[in-house]
Amino acid sequence: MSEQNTVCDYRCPLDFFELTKEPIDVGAVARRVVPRECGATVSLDGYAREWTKGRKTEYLVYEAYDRMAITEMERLGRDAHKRFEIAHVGIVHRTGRLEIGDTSVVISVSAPHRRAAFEACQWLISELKKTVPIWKKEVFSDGEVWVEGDSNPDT
Amino acid sequence: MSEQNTVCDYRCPLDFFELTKEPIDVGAVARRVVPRECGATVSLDGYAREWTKGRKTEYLVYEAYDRMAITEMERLGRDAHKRFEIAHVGIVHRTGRLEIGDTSVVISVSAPHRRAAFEACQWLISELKKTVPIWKKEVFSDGEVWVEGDSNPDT
Amino acid sequence: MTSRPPDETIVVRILFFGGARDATSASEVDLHVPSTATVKVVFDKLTERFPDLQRFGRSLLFAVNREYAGPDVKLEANDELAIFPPVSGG
Amino acid sequence: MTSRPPDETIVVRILFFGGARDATSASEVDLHVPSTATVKVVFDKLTERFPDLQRFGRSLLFAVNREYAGPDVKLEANDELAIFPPVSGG
Repeated sequence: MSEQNTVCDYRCPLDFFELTKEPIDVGAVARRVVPRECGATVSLDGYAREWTKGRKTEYLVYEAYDRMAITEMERLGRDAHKRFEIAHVGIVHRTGRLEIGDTSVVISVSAPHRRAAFEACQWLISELKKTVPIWKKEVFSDGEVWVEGDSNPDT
Repeated sequence: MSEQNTVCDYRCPLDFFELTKEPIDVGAVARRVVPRECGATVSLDGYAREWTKGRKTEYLVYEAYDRMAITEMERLGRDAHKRFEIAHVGIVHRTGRLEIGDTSVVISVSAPHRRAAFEACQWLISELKKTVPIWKKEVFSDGEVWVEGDSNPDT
Repeated sequence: MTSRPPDETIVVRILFFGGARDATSASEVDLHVPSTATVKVVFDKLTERFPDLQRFGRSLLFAVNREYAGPDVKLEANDELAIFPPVSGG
Repeated sequence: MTSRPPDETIVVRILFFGGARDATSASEVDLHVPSTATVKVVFDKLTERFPDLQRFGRSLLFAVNREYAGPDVKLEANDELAIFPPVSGG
């Protein structure tokens, strides 16, 4: 198998797109996308932030439109394969209550050449935040608020 | 503590720069750079490639000029803090014999805003490959070869 | 496809998420609507039933059968129409 | 700083890495050199002792006391001079 064979321009069978209510292990996600032929995996580990605009968050709740979220993540994976010379993509997003510092999302992308992995990972998190139907609620000591994205994902 | 306080323009006390002869756990490295105030960590997981220019590698050996390698990684960390709005940097490079797929290097960068983390991580791996005194030997079934970098890191 | 008289009704399932669910205190509603109804027609009808939806102005998004859809998309029987604010995952 | 006669010698420690170590079959060498010696002077002397170093042409890099150094840098007693091919970590 040549190096080129590891770059798919369609959704690879090894890709995965998941929601989970359990803690996410960033290392486990990162290693699942490693093919023997590739050279680099780039991972984004997004996690619950304690301070937002000077206000202290107690914890967060993520809610997903589960089936559509998976469908949208799969679509993003397919698009990423078309746009970038990458090998595999894995996305795992957590839902439910998250404590400060808990990982909310991991996106891992492997590629023969690291530049494509960096670009695809950055593109994927940016698109995920615009189109994947998941909502975040920040809970403060004196109230709570649904965070609203400011992008219009009309397709 | 405000969000801004997490961005250091010098080497942060939580940064780490290490060589190890043991397997590297990318997730463990990634989670070590997570401060409570930050929002994203970007990690590069580099690993031993099986195929290079159509030739099958059996295993690899990494050799480091240990003390200078640490010094250079620390310098890169300081420079990264000057160039990018990042919180923490961690670099762990493995030495000795690595089997195919084994992680050779992990670079993790946390930042309040993910763009800076992506840019710093990409810059760090690129600089590491140019200036940190570590050498890779590829061992084939019928011989071995020291890989030579093609960049001139004269400072 | 046979043409249906305009007074025929179909049932569509409405799903609310995020702030829209809080505003309606409902996550799922089955609604009888004219067989010619578009997303906009259904949404206007829902706004009458759940006036709190008005506070989202024009920011709410729609998905029909788990695909983003504009207000002019026509609904079919048993379609799943999801209504939600701009997403904020990640 | 007192000036030293040109025939005075100092000892520097030479380290070889990667392919340069294979070429010399040595990882560490202590070398007596003139107290006025530069990196280039020492390297030329080493090339006489280890002719295989010639196969690297001008590609070898130098570090004095763990910092990259050019050929004109002057060596001091007990300096550590490392000689190696372009790095290939990562």
